[in-house]
Amino acid sequence: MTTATAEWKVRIQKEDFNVNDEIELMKKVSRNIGGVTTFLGTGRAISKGETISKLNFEHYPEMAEKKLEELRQKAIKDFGVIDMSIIHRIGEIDIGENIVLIVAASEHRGETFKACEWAIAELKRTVPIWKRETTGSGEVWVSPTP
Amino acid sequence: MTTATAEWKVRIQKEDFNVNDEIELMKKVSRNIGGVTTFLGTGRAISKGETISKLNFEHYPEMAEKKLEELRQKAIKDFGVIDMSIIHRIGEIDIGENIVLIVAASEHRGETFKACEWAIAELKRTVPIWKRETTGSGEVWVSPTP
Amino acid sequence: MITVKYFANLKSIVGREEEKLDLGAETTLLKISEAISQHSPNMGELIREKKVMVSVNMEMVPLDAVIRDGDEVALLPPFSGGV
Amino acid sequence: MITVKYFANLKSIVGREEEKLDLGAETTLLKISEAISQHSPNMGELIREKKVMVSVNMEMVPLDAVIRDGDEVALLPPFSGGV
Repeated sequence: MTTATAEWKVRIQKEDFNVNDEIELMKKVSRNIGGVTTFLGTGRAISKGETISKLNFEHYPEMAEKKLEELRQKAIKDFGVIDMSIIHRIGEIDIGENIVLIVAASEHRGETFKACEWAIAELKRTVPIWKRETTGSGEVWVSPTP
Repeated sequence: MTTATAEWKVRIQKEDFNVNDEIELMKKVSRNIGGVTTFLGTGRAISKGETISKLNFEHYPEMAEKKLEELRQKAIKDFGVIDMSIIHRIGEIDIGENIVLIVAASEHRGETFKACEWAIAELKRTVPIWKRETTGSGEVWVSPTP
Repeated sequence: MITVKYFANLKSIVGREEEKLDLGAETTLLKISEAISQHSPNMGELIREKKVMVSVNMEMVPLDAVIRDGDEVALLPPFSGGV
Repeated sequence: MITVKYFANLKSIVGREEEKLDLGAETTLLKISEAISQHSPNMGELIREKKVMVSVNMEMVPLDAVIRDGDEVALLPPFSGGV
Protein backbone atom coordinates (compact mmCIF):
# COMPACT_ATOMS: atom_id res chain seq x y z
CA MET A 1 0.00 0.00 0.00
CA THR A 2 2.84 2.40 0.77
CA THR A 3 4.56 3.87 -2.26
CA ALA A 4 7.32 6.38 -2.72
CA THR A 5 6.59 9.95 -1.60
CA ALA A 6 8.34 13.21 -2.17
CA GLU A 7 10.36 13.19 1.04
CA TRP A 8 9.01 16.47 2.40
CA LYS A 9 5.48 15.11 2.74
CA VAL A 10 5.92 12.93 5.83
CA ARG A 11 8.73 13.71 8.22
CA ILE A 12 9.86 13.06 11.75
CA GLN A 13 12.53 15.52 12.73
CA LYS A 14 14.26 17.25 15.64
CA GLU A 15 14.27 20.67 13.96
CA ASP A 16 11.40 23.11 14.06
CA PHE A 17 9.34 23.73 10.90
CA ASN A 18 7.81 26.86 9.40
CA VAL A 19 4.08 26.55 8.69
CA ASN A 20 4.13 29.07 5.86
CA ASP A 21 6.98 27.25 4.11
CA GLU A 22 5.13 23.93 4.42
CA ILE A 23 1.96 25.45 2.94
CA GLU A 24 3.91 26.98 0.07
CA LEU A 25 5.43 23.57 -0.71
CA MET A 26 1.94 22.10 -0.72
CA LYS A 27 0.56 24.84 -2.98
CA LYS A 28 3.11 23.82 -5.64
CA VAL A 29 1.44 20.39 -5.91
CA SER A 30 -1.54 21.69 -7.92
CA ARG A 31 -2.90 24.92 -9.38
CA ASN A 32 -6.34 23.72 -8.37
CA ILE A 33 -5.80 24.03 -4.64
CA GLY A 34 -8.42 26.42 -3.29
CA GLY A 35 -8.40 25.49 0.39
CA VAL A 36 -5.66 24.47 2.81
CA THR A 37 -6.48 23.42 6.36
CA THR A 38 -3.64 22.98 8.81
CA PHE A 39 -3.55 21.67 12.34
CA LEU A 40 -0.62 22.65 14.51
CA GLY A 41 -0.10 21.04 17.92
CA THR A 42 2.01 23.04 20.36
CA GLY A 43 3.40 22.46 23.84
CA ARG A 44 0.97 23.59 26.54
CA ALA A 45 2.11 24.91 29.92
CA ILE A 46 -0.56 22.99 31.80
CA SER A 47 -1.72 19.42 31.28
CA LYS A 48 -4.27 17.70 33.52
CA GLY A 49 -3.75 20.39 36.15
CA GLU A 50 0.03 19.99 36.29
CA THR A 51 2.49 22.66 35.24
CA ILE A 52 4.76 21.40 32.50
CA SER A 53 8.21 22.85 31.98
CA LYS A 54 9.38 20.71 29.08
CA LEU A 55 8.35 17.95 26.68
CA ASN A 56 10.30 15.18 25.09
CA PHE A 57 9.16 12.98 22.21
CA GLU A 58 10.54 9.61 21.18
CA HIS A 59 9.55 7.54 18.15
CA TYR A 60 10.08 4.12 16.64
CA PRO A 61 12.26 5.04 13.65
CA GLU A 62 11.05 3.77 10.27
CA MET A 63 7.78 2.41 11.66
CA ALA A 64 6.58 5.91 12.64
CA GLU A 65 7.40 7.29 9.18
CA LYS A 66 5.73 4.29 7.56
CA LYS A 67 2.55 4.84 9.58
CA LEU A 68 2.53 8.55 8.71
CA GLU A 69 2.77 7.69 5.02
CA GLU A 70 -0.13 5.24 5.41
CA LEU A 71 -2.18 8.00 7.05
CA ARG A 72 -1.33 10.38 4.23
CA GLN A 73 -2.39 7.94 1.54
CA LYS A 74 -5.59 7.01 3.34
CA ALA A 75 -6.49 10.70 3.72
CA ILE A 76 -6.08 11.20 -0.03
CA LYS A 77 -8.08 8.08 -0.85
CA ASP A 78 -10.88 8.34 1.72
CA PHE A 79 -11.43 12.10 1.86
CA GLY A 80 -10.48 13.05 -1.69
CA VAL A 81 -7.99 15.74 -0.72
CA ILE A 82 -5.40 16.63 -3.36
CA ASP A 83 -2.53 16.01 -0.95
CA MET A 84 -1.50 15.99 2.72
CA SER A 85 1.75 16.52 4.55
CA ILE A 86 2.51 15.48 8.13
CA ILE A 87 5.49 16.51 10.25
CA HIS A 88 6.15 15.44 13.85
CA ARG A 89 9.05 16.70 15.91
CA ILE A 90 10.99 14.54 18.35
CA GLY A 91 13.48 15.31 21.11
CA GLU A 92 13.22 18.15 23.59
CA ILE A 93 10.43 20.68 23.04
CA ASP A 94 9.75 23.77 25.11
CA ILE A 95 6.35 25.19 26.06
CA GLY A 96 4.86 27.10 23.14
CA GLU A 97 6.99 25.32 20.58
CA ASN A 98 5.62 23.44 17.58
CA ILE A 99 5.13 19.68 17.97
CA VAL A 100 3.11 18.41 15.03
CA LEU A 101 1.77 19.83 11.77
CA ILE A 102 -0.81 18.43 9.39
CA VAL A 103 -1.50 20.20 6.09
CA ALA A 104 -4.49 19.13 3.98
CA ALA A 105 -5.06 20.76 0.60
CA SER A 106 -7.92 20.41 -1.84
CA GLU A 107 -10.09 22.23 -4.35
CA HIS A 108 -12.79 22.91 -1.76
CA ARG A 109 -12.61 23.35 1.97
CA GLY A 110 -15.01 20.69 3.26
CA GLU A 111 -12.76 17.70 2.73
CA THR A 112 -9.67 19.52 4.03
CA PHE A 113 -11.27 20.03 7.47
CA LYS A 114 -12.48 16.42 7.62
CA ALA A 115 -9.16 14.95 6.47
CA CYS A 116 -7.10 17.10 8.83
CA GLU A 117 -9.23 16.33 11.88
CA TRP A 118 -9.24 12.62 11.07
CA ALA A 119 -5.46 12.58 10.51
CA ILE A 120 -4.52 14.09 13.85
CA ALA A 121 -6.83 11.71 15.74
CA GLU A 122 -5.48 8.75 13.77
CA LEU A 123 -1.89 9.86 14.28
CA LYS A 124 -2.39 9.77 18.04
CA ARG A 125 -3.94 6.31 17.80
CA THR A 126 -1.66 4.56 15.30
CA VAL A 127 1.76 6.20 15.06
CA PRO A 128 4.47 4.94 17.46
CA ILE A 129 5.46 8.19 19.13
CA TRP A 130 5.66 8.74 22.88
CA LYS A 131 5.66 11.86 25.01
CA ARG A 132 7.53 12.48 28.25
CA GLU A 133 6.57 15.53 30.32
CA THR A 134 8.81 17.29 32.80
CA THR A 135 6.81 18.64 35.74
CA GLY A 136 7.67 19.83 39.27
CA SER A 137 7.58 16.19 40.38
CA GLY A 138 9.98 14.92 37.71
CA GLU A 139 9.74 13.32 34.32
CA VAL A 140 6.77 11.17 33.38
CA TRP A 141 5.77 9.22 30.28
CA VAL A 142 2.31 10.32 29.25
CA SER A 143 -0.73 8.09 28.94
CA PRO A 144 -2.68 8.78 25.79
CA THR A 145 -5.76 10.98 25.75
CA PRO A 146 -8.24 10.98 22.87
CA MET B 1 -21.43 43.68 21.04
CA THR B 2 -18.25 44.71 19.24
CA THR B 3 -15.43 45.84 21.49
CA ALA B 4 -11.87 46.94 20.85
CA THR B 5 -9.47 44.32 19.50
CA ALA B 6 -5.76 44.19 19.14
CA GLU B 7 -5.59 45.42 15.54
CA TRP B 8 -3.81 42.37 14.14
CA LYS B 9 -6.72 40.06 14.92
CA VAL B 10 -9.12 41.09 12.17
CA ARG B 11 -7.77 42.71 9.05
CA ILE B 12 -8.68 43.48 5.47
CA GLN B 13 -5.59 44.32 3.50
CA LYS B 14 -4.06 44.48 0.03
CA GLU B 15 -0.73 42.95 1.13
CA ASP B 16 -0.07 39.26 1.41
CA PHE B 17 0.31 37.66 4.85
CA ASN B 18 2.61 34.97 6.23
CA VAL B 19 0.76 32.09 7.91
CA ASN B 20 3.64 31.25 10.23
CA ASP B 21 3.88 34.85 11.45
CA GLU B 22 0.15 34.96 12.11
CA ILE B 23 0.30 31.72 14.10
CA GLU B 24 3.26 33.00 16.13
CA LEU B 25 1.30 36.17 16.99
CA MET B 26 -1.59 33.96 18.09
CA LYS B 27 0.64 31.72 20.22
CA LYS B 28 1.67 34.78 22.26
CA VAL B 29 -1.95 35.19 23.43
CA SER B 30 -1.74 32.31 25.93
CA ARG B 31 0.72 29.71 27.19
CA ASN B 32 -2.19 27.27 27.29
CA ILE B 33 -2.61 27.01 23.55
CA GLY B 34 -2.17 23.37 22.58
CA GLY B 35 -3.89 23.32 19.19
CA VAL B 36 -4.09 25.82 16.33
CA THR B 37 -6.26 25.14 13.30
CA THR B 38 -5.93 27.41 10.30
CA PHE B 39 -7.89 27.64 7.10
CA LEU B 40 -6.24 29.28 4.12
CA GLY B 41 -8.21 30.06 0.98
CA THR B 42 -6.16 30.46 -2.20
CA GLY B 43 -6.91 31.41 -5.79
CA ARG B 44 -7.78 28.38 -7.92
CA ALA B 45 -6.98 28.18 -11.63
CA ILE B 46 -10.35 26.65 -12.47
CA SER B 47 -13.77 27.59 -11.15
CA LYS B 48 -17.01 25.99 -12.39
CA GLY B 49 -15.19 24.66 -15.43
CA GLU B 50 -13.76 28.03 -16.47
CA THR B 51 -10.08 28.88 -16.49
CA ILE B 52 -9.37 31.84 -14.26
CA SER B 53 -6.38 34.09 -14.87
CA LYS B 54 -6.90 36.60 -12.07
CA LEU B 55 -9.09 37.51 -9.11
CA ASN B 56 -10.08 40.82 -7.68
CA PHE B 57 -11.74 41.42 -4.32
CA GLU B 58 -13.67 44.48 -3.19
CA HIS B 59 -15.10 45.15 0.26
CA TYR B 60 -17.36 47.60 2.07
CA PRO B 61 -14.80 49.37 4.23
CA GLU B 62 -15.58 49.52 7.97
CA MET B 63 -18.62 47.24 7.66
CA ALA B 64 -16.49 44.29 6.52
CA GLU B 65 -14.05 44.77 9.41
CA LYS B 66 -16.96 45.15 11.85
CA LYS B 67 -18.50 41.88 10.63
CA LEU B 68 -15.17 40.07 10.93
CA GLU B 69 -14.83 41.26 14.51
CA GLU B 70 -18.36 40.03 15.26
CA LEU B 71 -17.43 36.63 13.79
CA ARG B 72 -14.29 36.53 15.92
CA GLN B 73 -16.17 37.28 19.13
CA LYS B 74 -18.93 34.79 18.36
CA ALA B 75 -16.33 32.08 17.69
CA ILE B 76 -14.75 32.72 21.10
CA LYS B 77 -18.12 32.76 22.85
CA ASP B 78 -19.88 29.89 21.07
CA PHE B 79 -17.00 27.46 20.53
CA GLY B 80 -14.84 28.31 23.54
CA VAL B 81 -11.65 28.88 21.58
CA ILE B 82 -9.01 30.99 23.30
CA ASP B 83 -8.78 33.37 20.35
CA MET B 84 -9.25 33.70 16.60
CA SER B 85 -7.75 35.91 13.93
CA ILE B 86 -9.17 36.56 10.46
CA ILE B 87 -7.43 38.24 7.53
CA HIS B 88 -8.95 38.82 4.09
CA ARG B 89 -7.05 40.32 1.19
CA ILE B 90 -8.58 42.72 -1.33
CA GLY B 91 -7.46 44.02 -4.72
CA GLU B 92 -5.82 41.98 -7.43
CA ILE B 93 -4.87 38.38 -6.57
CA ASP B 94 -3.11 35.92 -8.84
CA ILE B 95 -3.77 32.17 -9.08
CA GLY B 96 -2.11 30.35 -6.19
CA GLU B 97 -1.94 33.46 -4.01
CA ASN B 98 -3.41 33.69 -0.52
CA ILE B 99 -6.91 35.18 -0.22
CA VAL B 100 -8.18 34.55 3.29
CA LEU B 101 -6.79 33.15 6.54
CA ILE B 102 -8.58 32.05 9.69
CA VAL B 103 -6.56 31.05 12.75
CA ALA B 104 -8.34 29.38 15.69
CA ALA B 105 -6.37 28.56 18.83
CA SER B 106 -7.38 26.69 21.95
CA GLU B 107 -6.24 24.28 24.62
CA HIS B 108 -7.59 21.28 22.74
CA ARG B 109 -8.08 20.66 19.07
CA GLY B 110 -11.80 19.80 18.84
CA GLU B 111 -13.12 23.32 19.21
CA THR B 112 -10.47 24.80 16.90
CA PHE B 113 -11.68 22.68 13.97
CA LYS B 114 -15.32 23.51 14.65
CA ALA B 115 -14.70 27.23 15.11
CA CYS B 116 -12.52 27.51 12.02
CA GLU B 117 -14.95 25.67 9.77
CA TRP B 118 -17.87 27.69 11.08
CA ALA B 119 -16.00 30.98 10.66
CA ILE B 120 -15.13 30.52 7.00
CA ALA B 121 -18.72 29.51 6.13
CA GLU B 122 -20.07 32.47 8.11
CA LEU B 123 -17.57 34.86 6.54
CA LYS B 124 -18.84 33.94 3.08
CA ARG B 125 -22.43 34.45 4.22
CA THR B 126 -22.20 37.64 6.28
CA VAL B 127 -19.13 39.71 5.40
CA PRO B 128 -19.53 42.31 2.60
CA ILE B 129 -16.74 41.22 0.28
CA TRP B 130 -17.15 40.55 -3.45
CA LYS B 131 -15.06 38.63 -5.94
CA ARG B 132 -14.48 39.42 -9.61
CA GLU B 133 -12.90 36.72 -11.79
CA THR B 134 -11.00 37.35 -14.99
CA THR B 135 -11.56 34.52 -17.49
CA GLY B 136 -11.06 34.13 -21.24
CA SER B 137 -14.46 35.77 -21.76
CA GLY B 138 -13.70 38.83 -19.65
CA GLU B 139 -14.28 39.97 -16.09
CA VAL B 140 -17.27 38.70 -14.11
CA TRP B 141 -18.59 39.32 -10.62
CA VAL B 142 -19.04 35.99 -8.91
CA SER B 143 -22.27 34.62 -7.52
CA PRO B 144 -21.83 33.08 -4.12
CA THR B 145 -21.41 29.34 -3.62
CA PRO B 146 -21.81 27.67 -0.23
CA MET C 1 -29.19 63.92 3.37
CA ILE C 2 -29.01 60.18 3.01
CA THR C 3 -25.88 58.60 1.52
CA VAL C 4 -26.49 55.63 -0.76
CA LYS C 5 -23.52 53.38 -1.57
CA TYR C 6 -23.27 50.80 -4.36
CA PHE C 7 -20.94 47.82 -4.43
CA ALA C 8 -19.57 45.29 -6.92
CA ASN C 9 -21.73 44.88 -10.07
CA LEU C 10 -24.30 47.40 -8.78
CA LYS C 11 -21.83 50.21 -9.49
CA SER C 12 -21.98 49.50 -13.23
CA ILE C 13 -25.78 49.18 -13.14
CA VAL C 14 -26.18 52.68 -11.69
CA GLY C 15 -23.02 54.18 -13.18
CA ARG C 16 -21.87 55.55 -9.84
CA GLU C 17 -20.40 54.43 -6.50
CA GLU C 18 -22.43 56.66 -4.27
CA GLU C 19 -25.10 59.34 -4.26
CA LYS C 20 -26.80 61.71 -1.82
CA LEU C 21 -30.58 61.87 -1.56
CA ASP C 22 -32.66 64.43 0.32
CA LEU C 23 -35.85 62.68 1.42
CA GLY C 24 -36.67 64.57 4.61
CA ALA C 25 -36.19 63.58 8.25
CA GLU C 26 -37.61 60.06 7.82
CA THR C 27 -38.16 57.93 4.79
CA THR C 28 -38.43 54.31 3.69
CA LEU C 29 -36.44 52.01 1.48
CA LEU C 30 -39.39 51.95 -0.90
CA LYS C 31 -39.16 55.72 -1.36
CA ILE C 32 -35.40 55.50 -1.78
CA SER C 33 -35.87 52.82 -4.46
CA GLU C 34 -38.27 55.13 -6.30
CA ALA C 35 -35.78 58.00 -6.17
CA ILE C 36 -33.10 55.69 -7.57
CA SER C 37 -35.49 54.46 -10.29
CA GLN C 38 -35.53 57.95 -11.76
CA HIS C 39 -31.99 57.48 -13.06
CA SER C 40 -31.72 53.65 -12.92
CA PRO C 41 -35.07 51.84 -13.20
CA ASN C 42 -33.33 48.43 -13.04
CA MET C 43 -31.69 49.25 -9.73
CA GLY C 44 -34.94 50.42 -8.17
CA GLU C 45 -36.54 47.16 -9.20
CA LEU C 46 -33.68 45.04 -7.75
CA ILE C 47 -34.32 46.67 -4.37
CA ARG C 48 -38.09 46.19 -4.47
CA GLU C 49 -37.68 42.58 -5.59
CA LYS C 50 -35.21 41.94 -2.74
CA LYS C 51 -32.49 40.91 -5.16
CA VAL C 52 -30.00 43.03 -3.25
CA MET C 53 -29.45 43.22 0.49
CA VAL C 54 -29.59 46.53 2.25
CA SER C 55 -27.61 47.82 5.21
CA VAL C 56 -28.26 50.97 7.18
CA ASN C 57 -25.30 52.31 9.11
CA MET C 58 -23.57 48.97 8.49
CA GLU C 59 -26.29 46.71 9.87
CA MET C 60 -28.48 44.60 7.60
CA VAL C 61 -32.11 45.76 7.54
CA PRO C 62 -35.40 44.41 6.13
CA LEU C 63 -37.19 46.06 3.22
CA ASP C 64 -39.60 47.94 5.52
CA ALA C 65 -36.83 49.67 7.50
CA VAL C 66 -37.21 53.33 8.38
CA ILE C 67 -34.34 55.48 7.14
CA ARG C 68 -33.40 58.72 8.86
CA ASP C 69 -31.67 61.85 7.66
CA GLY C 70 -27.90 61.32 7.95
CA ASP C 71 -28.08 57.52 7.57
CA GLU C 72 -25.70 55.60 5.33
CA VAL C 73 -27.61 53.14 3.17
CA ALA C 74 -25.66 50.51 1.23
CA LEU C 75 -26.96 48.28 -1.54
CA LEU C 76 -25.20 44.96 -1.39
CA PRO C 77 -25.27 42.17 -3.96
CA PRO C 78 -24.79 38.64 -2.58
CA PHE C 79 -21.38 38.35 -0.91
CA SER C 80 -18.65 36.25 -2.49
CA GLY C 81 -15.64 36.65 -0.27
CA GLY C 82 -13.75 33.83 1.33
CA VAL C 83 -12.36 31.84 -1.57
CA MET D 1 17.91 -14.50 16.05
CA ILE D 2 14.92 -12.33 16.89
CA THR D 3 15.47 -8.69 17.73
CA VAL D 4 13.24 -7.32 20.51
CA LYS D 5 12.96 -3.53 20.84
CA TYR D 6 11.62 -1.58 23.82
CA PHE D 7 10.24 1.93 23.73
CA ALA D 8 9.39 4.78 26.12
CA ASN D 9 8.83 3.62 29.74
CA LEU D 10 9.40 -0.03 28.80
CA LYS D 11 13.11 0.71 28.43
CA SER D 12 13.40 1.48 32.14
CA ILE D 13 11.30 -1.56 33.11
CA VAL D 14 13.68 -3.92 31.31
CA GLY D 15 16.84 -1.82 31.69
CA ARG D 16 17.68 -2.06 28.00
CA GLU D 17 16.59 -0.73 24.61
CA GLU D 18 16.94 -3.90 22.65
CA GLU D 19 17.91 -7.54 22.94
CA LYS D 20 18.49 -10.56 20.69
CA LEU D 21 16.78 -13.87 21.40
CA ASP D 22 17.46 -17.23 19.76
CA LEU D 23 14.20 -19.19 19.80
CA GLY D 24 14.56 -21.33 16.68
CA ALA D 25 13.03 -20.95 13.24
CA GLU D 26 9.50 -20.25 14.51
CA THR D 27 8.24 -19.17 17.86
CA THR D 28 5.33 -17.35 19.49
CA LEU D 29 4.89 -14.16 21.43
CA LEU D 30 4.04 -16.25 24.47
CA LYS D 31 7.45 -17.95 24.31
CA ILE D 32 9.15 -14.61 23.78
CA SER D 33 7.36 -13.21 26.84
CA GLU D 34 8.62 -16.18 28.88
CA ALA D 35 12.20 -15.58 27.73
CA ILE D 36 11.87 -11.92 28.70
CA SER D 37 10.39 -12.87 32.07
CA GLN D 38 13.69 -14.51 32.99
CA HIS D 39 15.30 -11.10 33.41
CA SER D 40 12.16 -8.91 33.75
CA PRO D 41 9.11 -10.73 35.12
CA ASN D 42 7.03 -7.53 35.02
CA MET D 43 7.66 -7.08 31.33
CA GLY D 44 6.71 -10.64 30.50
CA GLU D 45 3.47 -10.14 32.36
CA LEU D 46 2.68 -6.86 30.55
CA ILE D 47 2.88 -8.73 27.25
CA ARG D 48 0.72 -11.63 28.37
CA GLU D 49 -1.86 -9.26 29.87
CA LYS D 50 -1.94 -7.28 26.58
CA LYS D 51 -0.91 -4.09 28.36
CA VAL D 52 1.58 -3.39 25.62
CA MET D 53 1.05 -3.57 21.87
CA VAL D 54 3.34 -5.67 19.73
CA SER D 55 4.61 -5.09 16.22
CA VAL D 56 6.46 -7.57 14.05
CA ASN D 57 8.51 -6.05 11.25
CA MET D 58 6.67 -2.77 11.89
CA GLU D 59 3.14 -4.09 11.59
CA MET D 60 0.89 -4.52 14.62
CA VAL D 61 0.16 -8.17 15.44
CA PRO D 62 -2.18 -10.03 17.82
CA LEU D 63 -0.90 -11.97 20.82
CA ASP D 64 -1.05 -15.31 18.96
CA ALA D 65 1.20 -14.16 16.11
CA VAL D 66 3.90 -16.51 14.85
CA ILE D 67 7.40 -15.01 15.00
CA ARG D 68 10.12 -16.17 12.64
CA ASP D 69 13.87 -16.15 12.89
CA GLY D 70 15.16 -12.74 11.73
CA ASP D 71 11.97 -10.86 12.67
CA GLU D 72 12.06 -7.54 14.49
CA VAL D 73 9.62 -7.56 17.40
CA ALA D 74 8.82 -4.27 19.13
CA LEU D 75 7.03 -3.80 22.44
CA LEU D 76 5.02 -0.62 22.32
CA PRO D 77 3.30 1.13 25.21
CA PRO D 78 0.19 3.17 24.27
CA PHE D 79 1.15 5.93 21.87
CA SER D 80 1.07 9.56 23.00
CA GLY D 81 2.27 11.58 20.04
CA GLY D 82 0.38 14.37 18.43
CA VAL D 83 0.10 17.03 21.11
